[in-house]
Amino acid sequence: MDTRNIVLNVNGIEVIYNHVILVLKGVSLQLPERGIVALLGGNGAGKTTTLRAISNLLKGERGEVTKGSIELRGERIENLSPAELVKRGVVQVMEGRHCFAHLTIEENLLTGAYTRTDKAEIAANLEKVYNYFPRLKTRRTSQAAYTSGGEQQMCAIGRALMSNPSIVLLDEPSMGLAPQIVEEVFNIVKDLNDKEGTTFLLAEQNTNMALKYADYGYIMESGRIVMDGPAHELANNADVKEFYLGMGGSERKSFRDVKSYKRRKRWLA
Amino acid sequence: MAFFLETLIGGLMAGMLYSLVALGFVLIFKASGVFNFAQGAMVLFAALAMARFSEWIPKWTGIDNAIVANLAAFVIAGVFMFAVAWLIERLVLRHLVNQEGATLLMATLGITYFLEGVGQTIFGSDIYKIDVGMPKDPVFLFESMFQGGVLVNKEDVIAAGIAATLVLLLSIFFQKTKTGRALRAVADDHQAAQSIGIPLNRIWVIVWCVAGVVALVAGMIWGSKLGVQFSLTTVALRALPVVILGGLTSVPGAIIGGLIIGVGEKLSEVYLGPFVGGGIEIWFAYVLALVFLLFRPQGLFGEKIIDRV
Amino acid sequence: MTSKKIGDVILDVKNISLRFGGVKALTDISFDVREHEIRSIIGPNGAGKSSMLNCINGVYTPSEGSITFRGKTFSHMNSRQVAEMGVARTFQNLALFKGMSVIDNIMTGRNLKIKSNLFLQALRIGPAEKEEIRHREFVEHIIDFLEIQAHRKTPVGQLPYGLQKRVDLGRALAMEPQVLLLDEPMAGMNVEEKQDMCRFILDVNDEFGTTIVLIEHDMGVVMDISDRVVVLDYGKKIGDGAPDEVRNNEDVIRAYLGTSH
Amino acid sequence: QQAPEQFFPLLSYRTGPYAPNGTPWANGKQDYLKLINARDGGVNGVKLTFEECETGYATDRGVECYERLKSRPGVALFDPQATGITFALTEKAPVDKIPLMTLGYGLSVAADGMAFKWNFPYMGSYWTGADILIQHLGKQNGGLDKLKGKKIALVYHDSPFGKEPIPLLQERAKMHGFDLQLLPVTAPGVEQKATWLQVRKDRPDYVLLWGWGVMNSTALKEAQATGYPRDKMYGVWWAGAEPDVRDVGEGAKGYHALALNGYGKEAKVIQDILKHVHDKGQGTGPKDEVGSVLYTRGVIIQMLGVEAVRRAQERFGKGKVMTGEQVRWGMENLALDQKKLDALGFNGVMRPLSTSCSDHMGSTWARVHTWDGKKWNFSSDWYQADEQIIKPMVKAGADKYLSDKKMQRRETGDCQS
Amino acid sequence: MFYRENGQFKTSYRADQQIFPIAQDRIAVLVLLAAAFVLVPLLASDYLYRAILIPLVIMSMAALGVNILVGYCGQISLGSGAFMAVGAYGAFNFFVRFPGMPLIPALILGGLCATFFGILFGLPSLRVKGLYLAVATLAAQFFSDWMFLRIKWFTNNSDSGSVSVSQLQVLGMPLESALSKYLFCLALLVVIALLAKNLVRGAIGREWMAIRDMDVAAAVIGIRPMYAKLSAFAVSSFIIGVAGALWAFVHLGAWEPAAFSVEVSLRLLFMVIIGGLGSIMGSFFGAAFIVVLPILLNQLLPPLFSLFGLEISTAGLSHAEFMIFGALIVWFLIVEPHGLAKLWSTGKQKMRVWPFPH
Ligand SMILES: Nc1ncnc2c1ncn2[C@@H]1O[C@H](COP(=O)(O)OP(=O)(O)OP(=O)(O)O)[C@@H](O)[C@H]1O
Ligand SMILES: Nc1ncnc2c1ncn2[C@@H]1O[C@H](COP(=O)(O)OP(=O)(O)OP(=O)(O)O)[C@@H](O)[C@H]1O
Ligand SMILES: [Mg+2]
Ligand SMILES: [Mg+2]
Repeated sequence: MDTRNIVLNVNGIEVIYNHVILVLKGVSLQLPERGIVALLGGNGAGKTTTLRAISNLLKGERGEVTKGSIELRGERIENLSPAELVKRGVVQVMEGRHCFAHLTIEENLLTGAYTRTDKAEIAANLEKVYNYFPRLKTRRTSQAAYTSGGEQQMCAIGRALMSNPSIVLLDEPSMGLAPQIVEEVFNIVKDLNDKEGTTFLLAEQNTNMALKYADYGYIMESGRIVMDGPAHELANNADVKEFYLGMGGSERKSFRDVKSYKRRKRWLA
Repeated sequence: MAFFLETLIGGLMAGMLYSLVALGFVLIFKASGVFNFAQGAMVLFAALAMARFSEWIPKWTGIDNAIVANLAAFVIAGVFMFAVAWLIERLVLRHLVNQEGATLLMATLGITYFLEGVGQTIFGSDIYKIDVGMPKDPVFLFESMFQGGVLVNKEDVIAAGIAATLVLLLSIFFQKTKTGRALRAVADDHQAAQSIGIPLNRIWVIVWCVAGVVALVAGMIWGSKLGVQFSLTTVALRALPVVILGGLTSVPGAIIGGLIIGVGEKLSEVYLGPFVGGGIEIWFAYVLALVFLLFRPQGLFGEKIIDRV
Repeated sequence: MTSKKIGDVILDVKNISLRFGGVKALTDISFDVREHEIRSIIGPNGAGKSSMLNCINGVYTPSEGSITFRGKTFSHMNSRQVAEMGVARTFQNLALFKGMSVIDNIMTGRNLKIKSNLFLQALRIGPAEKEEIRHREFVEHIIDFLEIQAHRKTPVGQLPYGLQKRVDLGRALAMEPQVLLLDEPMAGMNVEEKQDMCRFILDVNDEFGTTIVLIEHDMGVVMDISDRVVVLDYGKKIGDGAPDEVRNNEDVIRAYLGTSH
Repeated sequence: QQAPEQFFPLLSYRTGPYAPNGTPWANGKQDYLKLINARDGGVNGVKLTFEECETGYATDRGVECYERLKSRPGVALFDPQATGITFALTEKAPVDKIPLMTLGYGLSVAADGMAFKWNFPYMGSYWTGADILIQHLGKQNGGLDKLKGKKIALVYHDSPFGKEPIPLLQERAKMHGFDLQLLPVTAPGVEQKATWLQVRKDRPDYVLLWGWGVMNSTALKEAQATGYPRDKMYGVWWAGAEPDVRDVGEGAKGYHALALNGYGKEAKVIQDILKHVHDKGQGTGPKDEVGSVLYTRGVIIQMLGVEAVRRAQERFGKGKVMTGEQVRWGMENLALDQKKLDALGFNGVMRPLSTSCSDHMGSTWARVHTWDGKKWNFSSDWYQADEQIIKPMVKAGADKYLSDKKMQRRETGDCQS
Repeated sequence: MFYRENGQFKTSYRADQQIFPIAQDRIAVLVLLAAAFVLVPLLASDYLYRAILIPLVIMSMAALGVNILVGYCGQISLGSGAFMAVGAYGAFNFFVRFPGMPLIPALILGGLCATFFGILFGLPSLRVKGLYLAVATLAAQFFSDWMFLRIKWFTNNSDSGSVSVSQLQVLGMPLESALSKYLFCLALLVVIALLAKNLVRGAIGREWMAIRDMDVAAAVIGIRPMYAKLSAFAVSSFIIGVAGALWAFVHLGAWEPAAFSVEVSLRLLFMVIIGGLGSIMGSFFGAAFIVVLPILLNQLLPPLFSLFGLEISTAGLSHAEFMIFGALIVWFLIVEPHGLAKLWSTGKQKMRVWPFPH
């Protein structure tokens, strides 16, 4: 990890759902100022849970952090409400969209600016989001529930950006988006990171993209961090290549051939 | 004809009074997705507080001025409702974020029992009087046109006026302000609302407070009509068809629904009742609401129920 | 490319249009699906792909056009009739029955095939029980096939997203469909999981000869496994053909693929 | 050795819609028991004990209370304080051999002691109440025949309680040729607008009010709001107490209701209660409520219960605890003449009452009293229900009950059991 | 440690599909049944039967019925009191109008009346959903209140509208003693619970749950919403109707419509939500909670208060009862929003992994 300031420090947290299901078993990770960090891992690895723990949204899922600590710029934040976190600039884009179904796209976006007061700034920000996602502009008056899956995803991302955050936790931003839009989303990330110094934590399945844009990566499996390192190193790791990038050797494997023999992950054995 | 008009007007007035209670339901539902069964108990609680304080204040302070006593009692009752809202948020809602509708509904039923118990313990379970100087006697309109005139109740007219004003103010609040939008967002998805920084806790205290004040006004008017007693909670049952007919999420719907139900049930009782032995108004109101729902399952002005894969 | 036999047209969509108020979700779309093939639908977000499936399945009623299935033409059918004819589907936004276990979810897929009535089921004697066991066996095959044995009795709401997608597929498979409509079955998966999913799809296609209509945004997957691809954009069809043809179609590149692929 | 104790289970409701009326009633019952213990040291040395059980006027809670208290040692009798609970207990009491006292309420047909061995609707039933009201109206008009062509509306609590008087009123309507209009009010009776609109439309000459709890005051307020003259309104004795009119105040001025019993602070028994119970700080409720209409009714009920025990002791042994069966005999053989009543301090509170095997009601006297905006004042003499009409109806009703139940009338020999 | 399924391998699907696949559960249930049928009769007093056990058993049955509709099929209903009333009056009419009608057929016929009524008032559910439906079902409640008060025929022309039955017999044996009543109700409950369990774990049960969880998806896999919803209404109101008939015949003996008021409907809904939606076991827990708790409070509070040297008046007692009852409901919902049954299964889960915490 480089020497820049650590803004967010997750220290050995353990998360239990429903008092009995232990999901995170001591997860530690760090987010440097102005960094883009990718959090990778298979289904059920615990990425979403980690993000929820950071933004304190576990309660509604009947989960709780039972061990470890989370610090934001040196301040313990486990007991802050999500709203207070947003005020401190931390905002999460939830997995599975969670748009406000009855509100129109535009209302959804405006609600995202709840914590802000300057009308002009908000309007400018709205324009920016529409610029990022022109599709949203054409659908601005539709109720969010009646837009397509991808449109909702854009709406959710746009909504989070409306709060003018300094740290964004993105949970599977590319899910359900068309390839160019995926590209667009990552460009936005890069753009904001460069221009406004926004820090990102990306939980992604699209490892390829994530590692291309991130500086640093963590790989999770069944509630533990199993590997971490600078993004380009990870991208060249043989295991990562095979399991997360779908490349055998250096060739991309066709999905048609997956029926042939598959190797199991070493660390699960 | 005069009688028909009388019934119609009576129905409209009764409907406005239902709206006032319905409004409480709508407010809370719209802002948090909670179907607040405790609204009836809140009306009782507020009315009890108001009635007893307006009786106690002159006794304690020796100031024997009805207006002062009533005003002070209103304010104190308002403070009580604020305390109730705050406690409900602290002790109940906060712990039930993101739970299903049915669970929340039951929690409000629990609150109902609690409020009924507390209210009667603090304030007693006798019949108490609220006298805010509402005129009790009828007036007769159009006496030149109809023999005997058309009877209208002044008290009802005033009450209806108050109800209409409240509804107007609240509609504007919901449609036009940032907070209004935030409230609707909370109702849709607690978690997502939290995730973008809407402070659920504060929002809920605000809404329950507003609902508490609406309950206080409803309690004051109903209480001055009926006397303040446990049975006041049952007006909630009369307001329910209004709520669903107008739409659970629509403030103006509460008014329109109230008018339709009020008129419908009074006309039915007066004109159909005698043929079937009477006493039909309460179920007629529900059936009427049900018939409307068959055509518009979300009520007349409710937000469309979203149903998509 | 394997040497499977692609048969006649089994599903023929003709001039379908669909509108919601001002929004034209689909405009005059026609395409056909042949027996045993894997037919993909791609297109940018909001192009109308899911809406197309909803029309086929009877969830939406198209304002114009008709759909021919195995020679029978209809402009609207209710979902049950479509299901009875052997069309199954999975959903983009996971429409699993959250409160039920994995087994029960998949068992619902067998419901059309259950013959015993309410009383027999209540008593659960003789034929009713035998029937239940027979279907259970079938469902166990699916569970084995999808490799979710370990989660059999977990309520699906608690499964991670990727596994839920598998259960969704399992539920559709339990209907023993002739045509399987898949709406973004691989969204939110990493490469390895996508590979698994592809394997299931290909197996179903090969072994049971099920015809598959697939919506997917991962071009790698689409280009690798489909036989033919339809491209939609803003409710209109802008391309149709074999993957390679589509990949090189100018319109498609502009509207959807961008330049990097 | 433990002093003998006679146990009085007290079902009551001090919460819910009927609490304002149920509370003074229950207080009166308790205070009388306390008085007997404090002043007389019990009944011939038998201490009286009691326990209250809250029913909330709900039948199932009432049944639970009954089951809980019925097997206490020395149970005397039950007074369910609610018509619905009475119905349920009517089926159970004979099995458990515990008598039920339902003073002024309950099943009208239960006055027939040969059919209802265990029920005692002392002092009046809804039929006698309705009968007296019609007599009074007749008298006001200068003869029952003058009622011909008049319109009388019955505004009633839509429950068995409210429906009980209907058969009698129909009978009377047939006899005298008046029109009877039935206007049910859904319980608990807070919404009566439609009812009173109808009253306004049909302008009946009289309105009989068969309400309980909040229904009464609401009816009076609606009458005021629709301009129906209150002095044309007549309530049953459950609609003629202070809580019914207190918060209507002036608006109820002129309203009449039946008074089953006298009230006020003058009676000796009330004075005794104040002296022996309230002044010692033992009172159950607030002191200014003592002597109010329903409170006094509670006192009377309890006095009759205590006297039944005393009467039973005369036969089965003084100073002993009576069983339910023995108390039943006592209840069936009460003989309270004026002299006895005076001695008990009930002068002016009630008229003499004596029961027999066939007559479980004892007697049925009532007056009309009128609210002057501040207090109740008697406005008529005592009336008694017309035996000629009531008797056959009770007999027919009781016979139907028996035949429905496939039961037999009691043998006359059973009377001394 | 003791509660493990390890080592219990199922060799057939039949075995795996048993109601209680884990042996310890089977044993526990058998013990419970034995206790209910044998131990309780050895120990219980008359009061316990009449005031607690019989109401508990009957209300459990009603709650079970409500749970099928609300918990399994997701159609919130506030009209359960009405279904009970229809069951009660239906059975009453068959009972008195057909001389010699035995009790059990009368109960079943009463249940069928309720079924009919339930289907009728279930029809709106095809269009109206959620809370709107919940409120709309109150129409059934108020309509039945009115119907049984106003239409004399239903009450066999009784003047007051109150009706009663007596001298009940089952298969020639009198149903008089508390014990016999208890055993009769319990036996019926066991049979009905078994049948209900079979339904909910069978094809129809899956249809109900599918409709509950995601109705559009259910339609797409070929489930007809109409059939599923109406069959849930039918089965549920049948059970509720039988329970209503038992409540009237066996528990109350004489009743009036107020015995099945909206209060009862609310309490039933309470039971299933507190107990656990979609759980047969939960219905029993819920019924126990709602039936027993107020009585318990009523009896425990005075000694508790006197322990602190306070005396509590009857009014104060019942107000305190209200408050504690309300507070407990809220508390339980906070501890486990999915009801007591969920708490129970979490407990089991903990036992399974015991002595390790997870
Ligand atoms: N509310 C919940 N209750 C119980 N278990 C849960 C809950 N949410 C998640 N889990 C479990 O926690 C584990 C981790 O889930 P999580 O959603 O964090 O994984 P993920 O890495 O985000 O996976 P995906 O890529 O599928 O989104 C999974 O096994 C899941 O079953
Ligand atoms: N029920 C509806 N009411 C109104 N508009 C709708 C409805 N269903 C779909 N639409 C609109 O129709 C268009 C097509 O939607 P559809 O869901 O078919 O897109 P899609 O191609 O599946 O997109 P994605 O890839 O994002 O899932 C969208 O703009 C959407 O907003
Ligand atoms: Mg995730
Ligand atoms: Mg789609």
